[in-house]
Amino acid sequence: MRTHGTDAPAHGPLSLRAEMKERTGKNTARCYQCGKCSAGCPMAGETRLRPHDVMRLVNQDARARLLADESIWLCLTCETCTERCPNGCDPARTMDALREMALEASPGSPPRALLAFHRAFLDQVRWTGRSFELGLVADYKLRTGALLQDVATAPGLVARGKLGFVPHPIDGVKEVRRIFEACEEATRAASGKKEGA
Amino acid sequence: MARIGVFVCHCGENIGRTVDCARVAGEIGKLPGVVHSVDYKYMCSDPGQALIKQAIAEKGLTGVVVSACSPHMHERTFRRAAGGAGLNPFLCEMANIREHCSWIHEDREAATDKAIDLARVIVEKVKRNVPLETIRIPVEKRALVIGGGIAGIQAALDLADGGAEVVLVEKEPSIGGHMSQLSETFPTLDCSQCILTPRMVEVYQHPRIRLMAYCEVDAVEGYIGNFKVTIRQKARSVDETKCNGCGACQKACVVKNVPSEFDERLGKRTAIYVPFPQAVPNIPVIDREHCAYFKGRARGMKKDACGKCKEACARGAIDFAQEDRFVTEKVGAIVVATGYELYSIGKDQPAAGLKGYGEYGYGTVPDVIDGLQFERLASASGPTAGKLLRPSDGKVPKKIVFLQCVGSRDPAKGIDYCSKVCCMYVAKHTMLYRHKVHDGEATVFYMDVRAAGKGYDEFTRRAVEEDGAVYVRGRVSRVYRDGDVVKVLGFDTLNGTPVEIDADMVVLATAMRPRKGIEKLAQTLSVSYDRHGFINEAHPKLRPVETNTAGVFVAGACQAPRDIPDSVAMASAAAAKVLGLFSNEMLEREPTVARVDAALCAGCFHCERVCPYGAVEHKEVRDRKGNLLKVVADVNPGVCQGCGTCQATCPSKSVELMGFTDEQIYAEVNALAL
Amino acid sequence: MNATLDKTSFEPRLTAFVCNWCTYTGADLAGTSRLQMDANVRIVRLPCTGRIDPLFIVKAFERGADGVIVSGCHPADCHYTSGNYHARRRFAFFKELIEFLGLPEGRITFSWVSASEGQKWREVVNDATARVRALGPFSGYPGTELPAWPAAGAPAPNPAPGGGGER
Amino acid sequence: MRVGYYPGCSLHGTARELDESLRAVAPPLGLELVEVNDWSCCGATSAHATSHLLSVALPARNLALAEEQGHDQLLAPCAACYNRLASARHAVACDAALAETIEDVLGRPFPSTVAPRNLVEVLRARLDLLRERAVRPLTGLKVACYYGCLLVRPSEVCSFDDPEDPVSMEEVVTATGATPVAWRRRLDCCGGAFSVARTGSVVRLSRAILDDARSAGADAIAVACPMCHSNLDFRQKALVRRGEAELPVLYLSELVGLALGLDAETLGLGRHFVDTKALVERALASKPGPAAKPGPRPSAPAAAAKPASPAAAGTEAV
Ligand SMILES: Cc1cc2nc3c(=O)[nH]c(=O)nc-3n(C[C@H](O)[C@H](O)[C@H](O)COP(=O)(O)OP(=O)(O)OC[C@H]3O[C@@H](n4cnc5c(N)ncnc54)[C@H](O)[C@@H]3O)c2cc1C
Ligand SMILES: Cc1cc2nc3c(=O)[nH]c(=O)nc-3n(C[C@H](O)[C@H](O)[C@H](O)COP(=O)(O)OP(=O)(O)OC[C@H]3O[C@@H](n4cnc5c(N)ncnc54)[C@H](O)[C@@H]3O)c2cc1C
Ligand code: SF4
Ligand code: SF4
Ligand code: SF4
Ligand code: SF4
Ligand code: SF4
Ligand code: SF4
Ligand code: SF4
Ligand code: SF4
Repeated sequence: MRTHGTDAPAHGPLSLRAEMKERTGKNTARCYQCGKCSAGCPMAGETRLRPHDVMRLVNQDARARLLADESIWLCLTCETCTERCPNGCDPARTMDALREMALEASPGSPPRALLAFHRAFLDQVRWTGRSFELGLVADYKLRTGALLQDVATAPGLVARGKLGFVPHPIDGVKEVRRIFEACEEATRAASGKKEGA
Repeated sequence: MARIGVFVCHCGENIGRTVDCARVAGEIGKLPGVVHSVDYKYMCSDPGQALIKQAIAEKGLTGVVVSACSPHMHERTFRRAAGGAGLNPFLCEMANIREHCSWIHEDREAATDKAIDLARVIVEKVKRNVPLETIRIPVEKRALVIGGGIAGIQAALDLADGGAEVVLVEKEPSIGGHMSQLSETFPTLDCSQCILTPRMVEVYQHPRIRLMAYCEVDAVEGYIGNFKVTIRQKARSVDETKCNGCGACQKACVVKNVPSEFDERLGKRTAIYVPFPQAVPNIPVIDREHCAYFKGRARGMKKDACGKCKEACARGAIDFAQEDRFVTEKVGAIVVATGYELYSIGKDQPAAGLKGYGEYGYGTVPDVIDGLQFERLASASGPTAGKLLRPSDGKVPKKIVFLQCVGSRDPAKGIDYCSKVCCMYVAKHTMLYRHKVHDGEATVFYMDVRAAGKGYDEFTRRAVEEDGAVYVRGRVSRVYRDGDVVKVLGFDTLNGTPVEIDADMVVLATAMRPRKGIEKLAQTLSVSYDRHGFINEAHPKLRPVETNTAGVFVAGACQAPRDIPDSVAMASAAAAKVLGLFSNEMLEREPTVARVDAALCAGCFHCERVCPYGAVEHKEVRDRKGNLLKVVADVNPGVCQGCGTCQATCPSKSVELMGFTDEQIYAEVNALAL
Repeated sequence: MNATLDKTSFEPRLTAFVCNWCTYTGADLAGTSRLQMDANVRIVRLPCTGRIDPLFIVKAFERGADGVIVSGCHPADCHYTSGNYHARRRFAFFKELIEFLGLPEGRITFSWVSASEGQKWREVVNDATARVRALGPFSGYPGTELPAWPAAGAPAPNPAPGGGGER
Repeated sequence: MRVGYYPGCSLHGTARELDESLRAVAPPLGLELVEVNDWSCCGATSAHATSHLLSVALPARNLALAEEQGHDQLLAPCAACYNRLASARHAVACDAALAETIEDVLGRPFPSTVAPRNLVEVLRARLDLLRERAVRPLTGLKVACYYGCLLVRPSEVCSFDDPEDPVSMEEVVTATGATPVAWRRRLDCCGGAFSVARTGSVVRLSRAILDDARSAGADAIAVACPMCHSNLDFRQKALVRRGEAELPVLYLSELVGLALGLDAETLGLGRHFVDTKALVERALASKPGPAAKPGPRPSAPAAAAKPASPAAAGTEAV
């Protein structure tokens, strides 16, 4: 198991498979490339790498190729693959870890729209403790420049009382910010170690 | 006073190179009680053995120690030599100064010192050895075969042809097992019934086979050569001595819609039934759970709800009052051949850790069937008389998808092993299908094709090359009903594309598992089984049909997934083993068995609880007037295998393992201290 | 191996209680495979680990052993039963007893060596020997005279004093 | 029964009607919802997609708060929140090192004693009361129960029902008097997380779900997740093809509320994008009367009809 933040392994000497085991606790070597994960994946028709491809590349130590590929960002985290994998390989969790590694390695790597969304969402949580959708959509659109997309529906939301206009930070917002910082700190410490190694 | 002779072997250079054998003989010669100590080049050679015999005769030795190779190598040789010279063979032992010394050390001095120690230890032990007599037990030359599938049938026939009496116990109303359900069989595609039925009849008619169908083994006592078996004869409600198998009762039966086990629930049978027309014995059974008469009885009805079969039977064979009966049989050996059942695909699971395939819709989508159901659909004796028609609407399926490895090679669903026969039977199914439906499309989802047998790969290739089966490498994620078709969502891992097929029928190639209740039978027989429930062989390579209980053998698919050729080979091998056993009038056993000192024994029976073989019995101790003084433990030397666990457990040290007594072992430990 | 050892260093003596079917045969295999190993272990052959009475171990130490090895078949591989059940229970029990009696735990090695694991037997022997060698001679039973080692004529290693029993 | 209540962000925004309907059905079903004070966002997909540690820490804070406030179970009606809470708890239970790190990051003890519960699970546990008090059984209404991903997967985390063939939602629907239809896409993903950022995928996936429910003859889809709801309801205009009728998408709690005799407004049915009027009228038209089992307290709905549970002591944040 990975020891978070404290003495996380350096990726230099570790094969990707071993690092994955550290991060997720799962043994990707158990994958026998049956493709059952990809057969059920709702995004398999849209991505270049399907879950079983991802598993194979992990086992082949194709770090750079995996981290640079958009496919890992196109996972819906629906867990269908994991649920049906005969070997308990957990492709969904493997994708999680790959995204995390991609961000650690190069914060700009994910597809712009998706990253913008995740950033916008998490920033809200960080600054108010919760998310509120109108601000989220606005922020996201600012970041992506997709100003007109979906705008038509916003008034409908307002009319139905579904969008609050003003975010109220919760009382514990300071605590939430601290949690964000602590997590970042821990992650930085981990990757710092890696670079040091 | 002990008079021990010690013989130190050079084994040519094998020992002599690193161990100074002369020094060993010299040092050991100085020990008290050692009256003769020599070294010699090859102790196991004829002159070497002659040295021992000569010394026994001339020096009046009371014990012999051969310091040479491993006792596993030559203990028998030297014991025989000692016995030949009139010394009790069990007064001869070996010190292992080759495998455990000269071959693993280079330093001559250290090796020689160690050799001296090892020899001294055995000298001290032998001083305390007592003469033992080889145990001889008589052999009952009858065999019990449990399970009447092809494996049990083959074993029974080989045994009976070899001259042994056989009791064949089958729990179903008829013998035949799964093979009787199959349509045609790989790798030759010959008709299963055609080759099986004659053998079933042969069993029935063989003068040395007692066929006990609709029976189960209830209890087993005793040991190799001398088992006492209690067999439950389940109530058929039909008097076997009167019935002539005319079938009138079945025609008359009012209950006609019981799902047929033989047809894998794709057909129906009556409440009084024979599983299939070629059944052996051809005597019906009343299924009391479904029979109107018995259901009425259970509900407390005064008037009998039915009795049509009884009216119809001209021979007065129907006997509603019949009850289970118990029979005991004495046998010398047992062959377990209880076969397999299929992995349960639906929601109901027979054991913890097994999960069905909710994603494949089996049990809710009627056109998703398992392998045996396909066999029944393809079989001329099946519910559709051999026409391939799908269960939901009786249409001819134009597109069938076969999924391999269902249940097997799937740790997440509870089984990690490969079921071995399903690759073959899927190939067979595609061929049978294409032979019956010429324009049908057969698609197989597979991960690997495992066809390692004589003519097997050729067979699967034929399915592809000549019969046009389409093999897609990948596992299927989901199967569901979509209007008239069954949708199959898979992935072709070789060309990297998702595959979606609208099939008319889906066949799941389900894995073989051990029979329900096998664990209980195994415990009754004291044989071990693996974590799945397959019976363990004594050694995976060298003793494949023996079990770890002497006198109990195993054959067929109850030991691991097997096809018919393997099951038959195994059955013949088991029969040969049993016949070998029966070729002796008496069995000889090493006398390293436990013995209880009745005077000391406190009757706590800790020994009984730990004995892995159930060798400890209870014995009453009475005074001269016959008053019961106490109950003590008594070890049955026929059953005891000499593990010594009882002795290590006994609080009062009242049980001793001959050949490894406390006194002997302490002497060894003490001898190490110098 | 011994040849390379510093002759003045302490050479421990170990007694091994092994079962006839697995470990003894595994040790035979080590022999037929000519696997060189430390010469400090003396094997006492028993039918089964089930036969081992904890008092054998006590006795071995009392009679001057510096270490003890107990080794039998792998669980589920026992010649006598499925599961090697009693032996395993017994191992657990030994551990308790050892603590209770204050026997030196680091000096006792439990292991499973099958008939095919000659290599593993060598490791068990060498590891146990090295461990006990590092611990020094055993003098846990005060009043017990430690006899000279090895047999007459060989240079005697320095016994208890200075070598330092651990208690 | 008193149970900790974690509404989650959506229930204060786009999924207000889930909050409203749940608070309304709670009292008649004998549930006392106690909102966790000062709860924060669970991190949702965004944390999950980018940082494992954060995706555990954010839910963990809420579980820790619930525990401090004396709860042993925590109802998260949003399936996504439920999944995040349950996953966090599972992750901590399986990884001692992570458990330690989380305590450091949170700056509070986290013994993880609170069990997260989802909407379906909680309603299913009250089936007897529901049957007893369903004064307006939704007889004749055909409902497609949509589970989506987050309620049942991964099964080692969400173990309350069979991952491939769940029955709990159908049981609840049956208890309302409606008839669950057999359909096949009830476990498929609607595209949830990509609602905003990759609408094309969502259209493809959600459309398939709507098509399947429709062809199975459903009058409505029941959901237990705001993300599913927003993809199927909010986006439905974009999903239906010309000439196709729209299919109302109701929260399970709304269906339950209707059966309990609560009015549409209380249940927030007016907030939907796909019109629910016709459906509600049908429900209202169904003869009020004894439910499947005649209940001993026919007056219950009167009490139940009182809106917005006063029992819920939580603060309103929006
Ligand atoms: C779909 C399918 C197709 C197959 N096709 C082929 C093929 O084409 N060619 C081929 O070589 N092999 C084929 N096989 C494999 C074949 O079925 C087996 O190899 C063979 O039947 C094994 O025989 P058996 O006697 O060991 O077991 P079984 O046939 O299972 O017989 C065991 C018998 O023991 C009885 N029994 C069980 N428990 C007890 C008990 N406690 N007491 C008394 N009696 C008991 C049972 O009632 C049964 O009669 C196929 C298997 C499947 C599943
Ligand atoms: C590389 C390799 C690795 C293997 N590994 C394994 C393994 O790990 N596990 C396993 O179970 N199996 C293994 N096997 C298979 C194993 O070797 C065989 O199953 C086994 O040796 C077959 O035994 P046999 O007695 O039938 O034949 P053989 O071992 O070939 O013995 C036949 C004997 O007959 C003699 N002979 C031949 N012709 C005549 C004649 N005309 N007159 C008199 N004598 C004759 C030969 O000299 C020979 O001694 C392996 C095989 C190979 C090639
Ligand atoms: S979790 Fe991601 S990879 Fe797995 S099936 Fe869902 S979308 Fe595909
Ligand atoms: S389902 Fe599991 S074993 Fe199969 S390819 Fe995917 S990850 Fe590998
Ligand atoms: S007795 Fe053993 S050691 Fe001696 S020569 Fe024979 S094989 Fe070699
Ligand atoms: S009618 Fe009588 S004789 Fe004929 S099969 Fe039935 S029981 Fe036997
Ligand atoms: S009593 Fe009636 S129902 Fe029962 S077996 Fe006879 S005919 Fe059939
Ligand atoms: S025999 Fe073939 S189908 Fe059966 S488990 Fe093995 S690989 Fe799978
Ligand atoms: S353990 Fe010893 S004392 Fe107890 S019954 Fe057995 S032999 Fe007798
Ligand atoms: S020696 Fe072993 S087999 Fe024999 S009686 Fe004792 S415990 Fe049982």
